[in-house]
Amino acid sequence: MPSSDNYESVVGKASAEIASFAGRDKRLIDRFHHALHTTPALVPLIVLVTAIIIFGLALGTRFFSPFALTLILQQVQIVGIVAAAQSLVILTKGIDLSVGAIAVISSVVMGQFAFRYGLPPGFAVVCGLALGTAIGALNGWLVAQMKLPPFIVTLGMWQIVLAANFLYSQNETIRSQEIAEQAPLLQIMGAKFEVGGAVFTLGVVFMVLLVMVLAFVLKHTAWGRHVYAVGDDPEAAELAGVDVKRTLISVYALAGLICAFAGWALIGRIGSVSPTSGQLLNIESITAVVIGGISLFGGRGSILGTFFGALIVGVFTLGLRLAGADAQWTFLLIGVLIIAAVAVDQWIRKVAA
Amino acid sequence: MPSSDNYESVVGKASAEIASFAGRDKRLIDRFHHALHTTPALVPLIVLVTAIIIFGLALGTRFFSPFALTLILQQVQIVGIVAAAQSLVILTKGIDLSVGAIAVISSVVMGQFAFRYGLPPGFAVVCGLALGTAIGALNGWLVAQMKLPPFIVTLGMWQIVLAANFLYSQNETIRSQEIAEQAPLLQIMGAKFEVGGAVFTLGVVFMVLLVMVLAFVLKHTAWGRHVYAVGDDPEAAELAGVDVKRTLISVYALAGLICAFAGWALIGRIGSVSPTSGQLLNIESITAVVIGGISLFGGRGSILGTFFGALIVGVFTLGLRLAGADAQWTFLLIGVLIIAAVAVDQWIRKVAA
Amino acid sequence: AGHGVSACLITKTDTNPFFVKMREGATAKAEELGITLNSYAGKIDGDHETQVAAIETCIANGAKGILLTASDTSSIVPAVQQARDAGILVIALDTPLDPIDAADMTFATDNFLAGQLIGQWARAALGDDAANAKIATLDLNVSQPTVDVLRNQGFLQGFGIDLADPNVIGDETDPRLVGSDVTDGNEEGGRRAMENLLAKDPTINVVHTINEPAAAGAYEALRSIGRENDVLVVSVDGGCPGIQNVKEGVIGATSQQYPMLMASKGIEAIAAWAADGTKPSATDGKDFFDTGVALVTDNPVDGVESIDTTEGTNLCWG
Amino acid sequence: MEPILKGRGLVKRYGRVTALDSCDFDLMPGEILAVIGDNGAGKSSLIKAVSGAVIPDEGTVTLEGKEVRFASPIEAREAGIETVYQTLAMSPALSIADNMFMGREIRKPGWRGKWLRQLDRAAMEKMARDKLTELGLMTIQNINQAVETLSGGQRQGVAVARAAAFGSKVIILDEPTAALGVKESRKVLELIQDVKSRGIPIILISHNMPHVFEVADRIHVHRLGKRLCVIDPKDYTMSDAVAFMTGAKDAPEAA
Amino acid sequence: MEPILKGRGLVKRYGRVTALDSCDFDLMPGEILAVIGDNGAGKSSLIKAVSGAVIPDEGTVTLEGKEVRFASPIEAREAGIETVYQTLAMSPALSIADNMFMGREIRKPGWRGKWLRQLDRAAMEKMARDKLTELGLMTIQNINQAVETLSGGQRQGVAVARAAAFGSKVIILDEPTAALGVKESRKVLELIQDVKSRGIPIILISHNMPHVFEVADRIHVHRLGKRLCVIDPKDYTMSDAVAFMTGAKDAPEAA
Ligand SMILES: Nc1ncnc2c1ncn2[C@@H]1O[C@H](COP(=O)(O)OP(=O)(O)OP(=O)(O)O)[C@@H](O)[C@H]1O
Ligand SMILES: Nc1ncnc2c1ncn2[C@@H]1O[C@H](COP(=O)(O)OP(=O)(O)OP(=O)(O)O)[C@@H](O)[C@H]1O
Ligand SMILES: [Mg+2]
Ligand SMILES: [Mg+2]
Repeated sequence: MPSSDNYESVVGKASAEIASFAGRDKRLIDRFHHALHTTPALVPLIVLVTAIIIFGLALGTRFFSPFALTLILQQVQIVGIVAAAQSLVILTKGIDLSVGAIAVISSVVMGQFAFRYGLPPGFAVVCGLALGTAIGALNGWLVAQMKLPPFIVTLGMWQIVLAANFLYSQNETIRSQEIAEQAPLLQIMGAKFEVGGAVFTLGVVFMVLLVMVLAFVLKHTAWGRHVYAVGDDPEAAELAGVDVKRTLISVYALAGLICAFAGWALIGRIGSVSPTSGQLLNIESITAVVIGGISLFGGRGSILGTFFGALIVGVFTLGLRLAGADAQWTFLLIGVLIIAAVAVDQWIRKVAA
Repeated sequence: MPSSDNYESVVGKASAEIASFAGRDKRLIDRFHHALHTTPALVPLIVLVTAIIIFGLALGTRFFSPFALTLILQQVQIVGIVAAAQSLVILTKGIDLSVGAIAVISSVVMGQFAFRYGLPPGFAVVCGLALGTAIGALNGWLVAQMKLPPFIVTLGMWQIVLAANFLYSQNETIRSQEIAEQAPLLQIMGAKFEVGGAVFTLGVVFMVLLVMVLAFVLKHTAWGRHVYAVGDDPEAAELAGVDVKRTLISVYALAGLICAFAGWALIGRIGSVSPTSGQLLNIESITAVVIGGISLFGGRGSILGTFFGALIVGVFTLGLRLAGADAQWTFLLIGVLIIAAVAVDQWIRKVAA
Repeated sequence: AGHGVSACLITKTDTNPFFVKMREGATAKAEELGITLNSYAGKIDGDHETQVAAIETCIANGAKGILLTASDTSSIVPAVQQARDAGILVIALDTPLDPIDAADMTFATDNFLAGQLIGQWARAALGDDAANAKIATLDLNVSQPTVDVLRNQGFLQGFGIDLADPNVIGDETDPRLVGSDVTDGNEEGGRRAMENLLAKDPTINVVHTINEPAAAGAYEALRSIGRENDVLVVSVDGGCPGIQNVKEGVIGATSQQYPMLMASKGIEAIAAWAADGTKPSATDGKDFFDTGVALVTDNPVDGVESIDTTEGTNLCWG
Repeated sequence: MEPILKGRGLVKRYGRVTALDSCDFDLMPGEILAVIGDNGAGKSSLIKAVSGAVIPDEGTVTLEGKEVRFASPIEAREAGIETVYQTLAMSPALSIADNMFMGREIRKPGWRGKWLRQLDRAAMEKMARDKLTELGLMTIQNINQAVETLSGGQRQGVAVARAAAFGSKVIILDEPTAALGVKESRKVLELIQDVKSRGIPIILISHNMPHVFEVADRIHVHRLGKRLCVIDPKDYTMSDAVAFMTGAKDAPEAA
Repeated sequence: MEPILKGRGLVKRYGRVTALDSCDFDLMPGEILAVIGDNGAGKSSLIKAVSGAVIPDEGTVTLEGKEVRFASPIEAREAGIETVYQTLAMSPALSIADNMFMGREIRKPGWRGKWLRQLDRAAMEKMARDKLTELGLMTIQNINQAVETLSGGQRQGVAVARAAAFGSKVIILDEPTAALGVKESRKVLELIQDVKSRGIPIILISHNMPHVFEVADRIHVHRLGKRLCVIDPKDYTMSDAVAFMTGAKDAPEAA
C-alpha cells in the first residue's frame, strides 16, 4: 500500500557535508597513478624512454648519440606530421586513408606549378597547401553532410587523388638539383642546423611546433573540446549544442592542410618532387596514432601520445637496423614490438587503474 | 506538498488494449520499406544489380555474357572469402589486418609441406588450415585476454606473418606445373566446370556456400547472436551473460581458418604457390565489408551485404577494364564509384527510413 | 594493316616511370600500326592478382596479343597458358616468365647483366681500394622480387663478392658488405635506408641502389652528412633524370635499359602475328630477345664497355 | 492568452511505429506544464519534435506566435529553448565542466581569449560547481571527473543543472528526477519552482504523480501518440489522472 | 538464520574515488531487502561487487555459506544470481527476444537444434511476449523491434522481465522502476511480490520511498560507501529512513 508521510521534507535537515573518503594521495605511487590519469600521453612516453634506454644500453654510443637520436626525429618527421592530422580525424571517430595521397599530390602541385608553369615558388607552395585543404574539406563534407562512412570516403579519395596525382604528374620526378637552383623555397623544410652534434631540420621543428599547437588547441579551446565531444558521442554532442557538421568539416579540412604541409616537408626531406613517395603514410600514421593511445573509436587520447607513438616506431626501426637485423627480420621484429609496446601500455594502465 | 491518494491502484482498471496505429502496410512502397528494414543486405544488392544493368547496357554482350559474369565471380572469390572472415571480425567491433598475410602463409605452408618435406598433399592442406586457425586464435587471445586493440594486434601480426612467410619460403615460388603433377589436390579449388558458357570453379562454389553457412550461423545460432551482441556493446553483453572472451577468440580463430581456406583457393586460382600474393587483400576485404553495409563500429550489418559488396567492386573493375579505361583512370573511377555506391546506399536508406 | 586488331599491355604498376615509358612506346607504335591498345597495371609492386584479372579481361575482350611484365613470373603462367590457348600471342616484356618458354617470346633486359656491369665498373673505379670497400646495397622491398635479386646479385658478382645462394639477398658473408636495406624504389625509402646504414657504419663508400630514385634519396642522405663526394653510388634503369644525375656526379654509373624499344618491338610482333601468324624469334645464343643494356658513365674504366651521358641522354626514357 | 510554445498536428513515424499521431500541444507563458503518459506513449518524441532533436514528418511548431522549423537542437537553443533529454546527451569521456558548457564555452578575458581563443577553465569550473551545489549534488568529489565515472543520478543532476543555468525562454525536462535520490529530487523540484518564479515556463515529463501534482499548473495527458486531454491538477485527483492516461476512464470532454 | 548472500568488508576504489568503503551486506533467505541511499552513495557499486560485474579490491562475498569469487557476471548467473543493472545491459541493435535470451538461448528440438544448433525463434518470441505481457508492457508493438528503438521505460521493462524469468536464487534489481510509468511500476512491484512468494529473495535498490516501504522486509541504508544501518520498515517511518540516509539524523545503534 503506497503510504505517505511528509518524508521528503526531511531532507532540508540533511547535513551539507561533502563525501570525503580517506585521502589516498600521499604516497608517490598514488601521485603517479593520478598523473597517468590526467596525462594519458605519459604511458607511450614511458614506453618510448624505456625503448631508448634499452637500445642505448645494447648499442652504446652508436645509438645513444645526438646524431643518431636526432636522425630518428628526421626520419619520423613526415609520419609525425601526417599522424598529427590523422589524430584529429580519429579523435572524431573517423579515419583518413587519404592522408598519404594528399601529402604527395600537394608536393607534386608545388613542384609542377613552380616548374611546369613557372609560377613563383611561394605561390606554388600556397597552391599546394590550398589543394590539400580543399581535398580535406571535400572529405569532411562527404562525411558530415552526406553522412558517408569516413573509411569509404577517404578510401575512395585515396584512389582518386593518387590516380590524379599520377595522371597529372605523368610520373615525372623533379630533380633535387633543379629545385635547389630554381626554387629553393620548396626545399626549405629540409634546411639544417646543428646544435652540438644534434642535427635538426626546419621540418622537425615544424613537426614539434605543430604537435604543441594542436595539443594546446585541443585542450584549451572550444573547438578542441568539440572535437572530443563529436568523437565521443556525436548524437549527444549534437543535442548538447555542438555544430557537429561544422566541426567535422573543419577537422578534415585542417587534416588536409597539415598533410599538405607534410608534402612540403617531404620535398625538403627527399630533395626532389616524386609522385611515388608516401605510399606507406596511411598505415604508418594510423600505427603511430594507435600506439600513442588514441582510441580508434574516437573521443579518447591525446596528440602528444601520437607524437610519442611515431617516435617509438622510429626508435625501434633504427635500433633494430643498428643492431644488425636485416630488412626482413626488422620487419618481423617491428611487428612484435608494436604489439609489445601496446601490451606494456595496457599493463601500465592496469596497474595504475 | 507530496500528497497521496491511492492513485496507483487505479491501474488495475486500465484497459489491456494494445497500441495500434493506423496500418500503413498496404502500399507497395511500405512493403519495400519494411523489407529494407528487415533485410539490410537488400541495399547493396540493389546497387549491384543496377551496376550490372548499366554496364550490360553500355558494353553489350562482352559484359552481359555468362562467361564475363561468372568471370567476375572467379575474380572476386579470394576477396569474397577473405571478406567473409573480415566481416565476422568487424561485426565484433574489431578489424583484422592480418587476413591477407594469413591466407598467403597458409598457402605457402601447404605448398612447402607438400614439396619441401614431401608430406601427403592432404596432410599439407590440413597443416595450412591449422596454421591459419592458430594465428587467428592468437590474434583473438591478444584481443580478448590481453585487451589489446585489434587494429594493433593484427597490424603487428600482419608484419610478423608476412616476414615469416618470406623468411620461411625464401621467396620461392612453387610452379604450377609441378603442383599439377605432384600434388594436384592443392589446386583443387581451381577445378572448373561449365554450365552453358558460365564457368564456375570449386573456389567460387566454396565462397557462395561459405557465405550462406555464415549467414545462417550468424542469424540462427546462439553464437551468431553473441557475435552481434559483443560488437554492439561488449560491456552490456558481458553483463547480460555472454562469454565475451570466448566469443572473441572463436571469431578470430574462425576468421583465421577461413583465411587459410582463402589461401587454398588462392593456389587454385593462380596455380602456383607464391609468397608475394595477396598483398591487397586487407584493404580490398575491408572495402567489400564496408560497401556491403557492415558498420566498422560493430554489431550492425549482414554477411550477405559483404558478399554483394565484393561483387560490386568486381563488377566495376571488370566493367571499366572491358570499357578500356587505363589503369590510372580505372583506379580513379573505382574510387569515385566506391563513394557513389555508398552514397546511393545511404540515400536508399534515407528515403526508406 | 592491323585494322580491328586489339592488343593489351599489362605492366607491374603504372606509377613507375619505367612502365609509363613502356606504355608510351607501345601506344605510339600501336597508333602507327592502327592497333587498339588497352593497358592495365597492378596497383602496387607484386600485385599479381590484378594481372591475372587483366589477362582474363583481355581474353574476354578478344585481344590478339598481350604484352606482359609479370609481377610474379611463375604464378602468372597458368593465366598466360589460358590466353595462349585462346589464340593470343603473349610476349613477356622486361621480365622473363618462369619457365621462360611459357610466353611466346620475351623482350627483355638482362637484369643480372645490368647489375654485373655496375658492379664491375665500381670495382674498377675503386681500383686497389676495392679490396677494403664498405658496401651498402639498397634493395626494393622485403618480398625480394626477381628483378631485385637479379640486380643485387649481379652487382655483387660484378664486384667480385661470393654470392652464396644467388636467389637470396643478404646471405653473403663478405666482410666488405655493411648491409642492405629496402627502399620501395623511391626517394624517401632511399634516404631512410641510406641513413640507417650510415648510422650502422659511417664509412660506407660504395652504394648499390635498385633504381635511380632510390639513388637520389641515398644521395640526399649522404649530402646531409657531407659525404656526397666520397661515396660511389651506382644504379640501374637509365631514366632521363637518372642520366642527368650521372652527368652531375650524383650517381657514378647506371645501367640503362630500353623500355620503349621493348614495347614497340612487342607491338610489331603482335601486328605480325595478327597479319600472318608469324612469331618473333630470339636473339642468337639466348632464349629471349635481348633489347640490350648499356652502362652509362662519364668515367669509363678499362674492361667495361660504356657510353657517356650525352649518348645516354639521347637514349633515355622518362 | 497566446501559448508561448505551440504544436499543431505533429506526426512522427519510425518505420512502422507511429510515435506521434497528429498531436497538439500548448505551453502557456510562465506556467509549469506536466506531460504524463504510459511508457512508449510518445512523450519524449513530442518534446524532441518541439526542441529540434527530431524533425516532425508533419505539423507545425510555433514559438511566441511565430512558426519555427528547428533543423537542429542548436537552433532551438539559440531560440531560448533548453532541454534535458531522457538520454541526457552528455559526452562520457569529457569532464563535468566541459559538458555543462558544451557549445557555449567561456573564453579567457584579454588577449589569450581573443587571440588564442583560450578557455577560461577556472570560471567554468567555478560556475559548474556553484550550479551543482545549488542542486545539492555535493557528493561529486571532483568537478574534473569524466561524466562516465558518475553514478546515474549524478549524471542526471549535471544535465538538469546545465538546463537550469542556460534556459531563457522555455525549459524542457524529460523525466529529470528518474534516477535521482529523495534529496536530489526535492532540489530539482525547488529548482523548477525557482525557474518558474523567474517567469520562465517549464515542460516537465514525469511518472511521479505526487511530484506532478505538487508543481504543475496544468497537466497534458498523453496517450497513444496524441494529447488525450489537458487537466487542471486542482480539479482532478491523481487517481483520475492515472485513470485517463492508462485508459481506465474516458477523458473529460473539453481540454 | 544464515544470510543467503553475505558481503564483508567490501572495498572498491575507482582511481581517487572510494565507491565502497569496507561495506558489509546481508540478504536473508526469502526476504525482500531494499537498499536506499543518496546518489553516488555506492549502491550500484555494492551490487556490482556481489554479482560479479566488478571484482572488489578487498572483502569477501558468501553465497549460501560458501565463499564465492565471481570473475564475471556469467559465473554469478550460473550460481543463480540474476541482476538488472542500472545501465540495463542490453545490446541496442538486437531484438527484444534476442536480448531476453542472451546467453541462454533455446535451441530447436530435433536435429536442427542438435546438429545445426538452430535457435527456436518462435519459442523464444512467445516466451518473451508472455513475460512482457505479464508486466503489462503491451505498448510494445513488435517483439522483433531492436531494443534501441524502444522508449526508456520499455527498455527497463524488458530488462526486468529478463531477470524475473530466469533468476533462481537471488534477484537483484537496481532501480527497476526509475523510468517506468505508474502502471508499469505497479506491475513490477506485483512481480517482486510474486517472485518473493516463490521463495526467491530479492535485493531492490530504489529511490521511491513509498515503493520501498510497501514491499521491503528490511531496509539497508547506504551512506558514503558503507552500510549505515538496517531498519525494519514497520519500526520506522519514511521520514526516519530519509533522515538516516541523508545524514539528517543519526543512525540507530544496532542494525
Ligand atoms: N529512434 C526510434 N526508432 C524507432 N522507434 C522509436 C524510436 N524512438 C522511439 N520509438 C518508438 O516510438 C514510441 C514512442 O517513444 P517515446 O520515447 O516517445 O515514448 P515515451 O512516451 O517517452 O516513453 P517513456 O515514458 O518510456 O520514456 C515507442 O513505441 C518507441 O518504441
Ligand atoms: N567506473 C567508475 N569510474 C570511476 N568512478 C566511478 C565509477 N563507477 C562509479 N564511480 C563512483 O563511485 C561512486 C558510487 O557510485 P555508484 O554508481 O555505486 O552510486 P549509486 O549509489 O548507485 O548512485 P545512484 O543512486 O545515482 O545510482 C560515485 O561517486 C561514482 O562517481
Ligand atoms: Mg520518454
Ligand atoms: Mg546506482
